[in-house]
Formats: sequence, structure tokens, C-alpha cells
Amino acid sequence: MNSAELITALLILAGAFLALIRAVKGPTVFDRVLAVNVFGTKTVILLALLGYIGNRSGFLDIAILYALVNFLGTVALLRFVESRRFFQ
Amino acid sequence: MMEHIAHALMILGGFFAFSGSLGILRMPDFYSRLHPAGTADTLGQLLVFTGLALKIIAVSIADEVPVDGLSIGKLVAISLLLFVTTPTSTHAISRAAHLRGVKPWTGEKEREDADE
Amino acid sequence: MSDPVLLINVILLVIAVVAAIAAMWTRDLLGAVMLMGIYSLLLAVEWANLFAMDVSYTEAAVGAGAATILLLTALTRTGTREKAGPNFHPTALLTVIVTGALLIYGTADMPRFGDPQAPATVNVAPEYIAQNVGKVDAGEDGPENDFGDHVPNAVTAVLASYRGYDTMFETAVIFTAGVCVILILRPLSPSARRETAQSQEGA
Amino acid sequence: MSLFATFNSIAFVIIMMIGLYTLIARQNLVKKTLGLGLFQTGIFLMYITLGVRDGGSAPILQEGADLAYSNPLPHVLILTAIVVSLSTMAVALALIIGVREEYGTIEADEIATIDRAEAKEDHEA
Repeated sequence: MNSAELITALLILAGAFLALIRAVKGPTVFDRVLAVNVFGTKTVILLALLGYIGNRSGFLDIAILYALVNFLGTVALLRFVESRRFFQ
Repeated sequence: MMEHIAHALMILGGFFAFSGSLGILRMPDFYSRLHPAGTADTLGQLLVFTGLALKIIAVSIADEVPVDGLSIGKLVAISLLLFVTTPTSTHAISRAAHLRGVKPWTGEKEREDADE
Repeated sequence: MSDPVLLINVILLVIAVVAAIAAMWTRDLLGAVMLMGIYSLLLAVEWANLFAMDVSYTEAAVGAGAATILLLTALTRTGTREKAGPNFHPTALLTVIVTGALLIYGTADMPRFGDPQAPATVNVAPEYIAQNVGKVDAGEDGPENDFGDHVPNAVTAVLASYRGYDTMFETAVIFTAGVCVILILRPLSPSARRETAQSQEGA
Repeated sequence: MSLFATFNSIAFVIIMMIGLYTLIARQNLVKKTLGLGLFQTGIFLMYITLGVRDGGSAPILQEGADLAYSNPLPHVLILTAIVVSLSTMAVALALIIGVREEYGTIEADEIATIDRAEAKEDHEA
């Protein structure tokens, strides 16, 4: 009865796997940052779907937390990459 | 009826999220990869969250219980948050890459990751 | 198989194992740190999928947030390239295979996923779940009702009532770690630097 | 079905062994730290799996609902363990930075070579 949600969750998991492949391959560091960011977005959607499938109440709060952590993490990563001499 | 629309929206959103990832994997260079990441993902999350909210409303109406306003409010909040942050971080990444001198792909040389 | 929790659990773990292998395989330390960030995100979803909400919160904030920042900070001062070398290490492979086989042999007796008759579920868990809250008629000051009906989260209740010292000394551990980091990374005072230079010249 | 039901107890061994392999096979100290973190998360996985229960829900009690709750005890233990693992990682990274300042490298075998050369010099002097 929750098959539509499950199909969506599986599609998003497949998308997350493709983003992971990009993070592994990524020739530049920015490809990797982009892949991590996309992965985080997928995680937020997946959490909301899982919360609905399992009828669990606290999931949407975790999803909000992830959206925030993901954005802040990306910005922090970029600050590091922009300002420090990371790669010679 | 409403439930079917919700299901269709969700699966469409999942499809968009998947195709966005496919674009990130298949696009030839870094700047073109930003495009699916910024657009397809934003649309995908919007569709999925709209579908979830509709589903919650539809189930509540079918069961004749009051609609769970808190959950719908949270869904709207997450969707708005992602709607703002995803393009912002995409922009920040492209700006950082531009500042660090990543060159766009002009079609003259081989694909960047061909030797990876 | 029909259980979505189990299905998503297996898929998440497979992706997590792939991410872990990729993170350990690459020689680019910056890439490895980002892959570990992805691995942490996956594990956080996995904890949420396995009903461990508090662990999921902590993993998101600590594993995907703080640990990544710490590693990046360290990498700015140590360099991001790992020395090239052989990926195949016979001793390590032998150790890993033997240890892994023994551990898998040891886990053969473990209860299956979600077994309601598992020892961990039947022995103390009901007591922990029953002791905290939701007892509206237990009275204001009953010993069974330490939290005044206000803590519906069993994890919080167990942390506060049974594992208070645990949490307290955890704070002590963090404090000690912070002091250690400051002591190690502190720049030497001018007199100490002179002494070090002299002892090196003398040697 | 039976593989699915016991998948977690195999997966945690695999994750732990990936970490152990990195700890032994790789010389880079930061990589060794990452391997250590991987080993720890394998153990977390084992503990959290022990707390799961069929048809269970998160151990957040809901009044009036008769639900099967997961075991909260592993969650409590792992909460502490995650924070402690962060502390140990911070100390390890600080030590690695110190090693880098002292030796100019963070590869364990190069450090051992430098140490041996110094010991030999001391012996000859």
C-alpha cells in the first residue's frame, strides 16, 4: 500500500549511488563537493520518505537538521578550498 | 483521486532526482554538471514533498481524522529551505571553481575525466 | 523482503560499503575525507532507518559535520597527497581474512534482524521502556516517575537515570582531548625554542 | 530471505575489516585515522542492529499507543561512543600535525627510516 513511496525511495537511492560514483571519479575537488552536496539533498528527501513509510514522527525534524548541516557543510568546505593552499 | 495524484507527483519527483544524478554522472565537464544538480534536484524535491503533503491530507480525509498540520508545516519548511539552499550552494561551488581557475569545457579537448 | 525497513537497510549498507572501500582506496586524502562524509550521511540515514533517532542526530552533527571539519583542518597542515605504493599487502590481507572469517563464524549464532525473542529485546529493554514516562497515574513523586511525565524519549530517560556517570565522564574525556590538542599544537615559547635549538646543536 | 535477515551481522564485519586492512596496509597516518573511524562505525552498526525489533518504532513513547519499541540501551551506549570517537580522532590528528612539523612527513615507513638513521648517528657519535 506504500508502494509509491517505496518506488520513489528506491529511485532516490539509485540517484544517490550515481552521485557517489561521481564523488569517487570526480577529477577536480569541486566535482566532489558538488557530489557531496547532491548526496545531502537526496538524503533529506529519503529521510522524509522513510519517515512516511514507517509512520515515524521524528523524521521530519532530522530532515530539517540535515538540510541545514548539508548547506553549512558545503559552505564550510568551500571556504577551506578557496582560502587554504590545499592542492599545489 | 487525490492519493493517485500524490503518488504520481512522488514518482515523478523521484524520477527527476534520479535523472539529476544521472546528469551529474554523465555530463562532460564540471560546469555542465552544475546544471542538473541545481535544477533537477530542486524540482525533484519540490515534487516529492508536495506529493507527501497531498498524501497526508488524502489519508486524513479518507480516515476522517483531522489533518496533521504540524507534519505538513515541516514538509513545507524543508521544501522551502532546500529551495533556497540548493541553488545557493550550487552557485557557491561554481564561484569557488571559477576563482580557482577551473576552465569550462569548450568541446575542443577530450572529456575531462576520460583518463580518470 | 516485503519489509521496507529491511530492504532499504540492505541497499543502504551496500552503498555504504562501496563508499567505505572507495574512501580507503583513493590516494587523494581530500577525496577520501569527502567520501567519508558521504559514508557518514549514509550511516545517519541507516541509523534513522533502524529507529535510532538520537544516534542519527549525533551522527549528522558529529560524523558528517564536526569530523569532516577536523579532518580538513588537519589536512591543510599535513598535505593532501598520500604516497604512491602497492595497494596489495599480503600480511594485511591474510590478517583481515582470518579475523573476518572468525568474526563471521562468531556471528552465526546471533539472532536474526529484528527478532522479537532476541536476548537484547526480552531481558532489560522492557524495563527500560517501562520505567520512564507516560505514567500519568504514577503520582507526582513516585520513584518510578523520576521525570514527571515529561520525557517521552526513552533514550533520554536511560541516559539520565542509569548512565549519568557515563555522560559526566564523557564530558571529562572531551575536556581532556581538548587540553591535549591545545598542548600538542601550542607554539613553543621563545625560551623553550632556544633550548630545543641548543640541544639539537649540541647533539 | 535468511541472507537478508542476517545481512547486518556480515556487513558490520566487512566494514570493520575494510578499516583494519587500511590500518595495516597503508602508511599514511591520516589514512590510518580514517581506517580507525571506519572500524568504530562497524561496531556501532552491530550495536544498533541488536536493538531493532520487528514492527518496532523509535523509542519515543507515545501516549495511548500500544507499540513495540526498539531497545533504547544500544542507542545510549553508541551516543557516548560517537562523541568519544570524535575526541580520540581530534587528539590523533593533533599528534599527526605535530609529527609532520617534527619529521616533515606523515608516512609511517619514512618516519621509521628517519628514526633508524638518527639512532645510527647517535650510536656512531
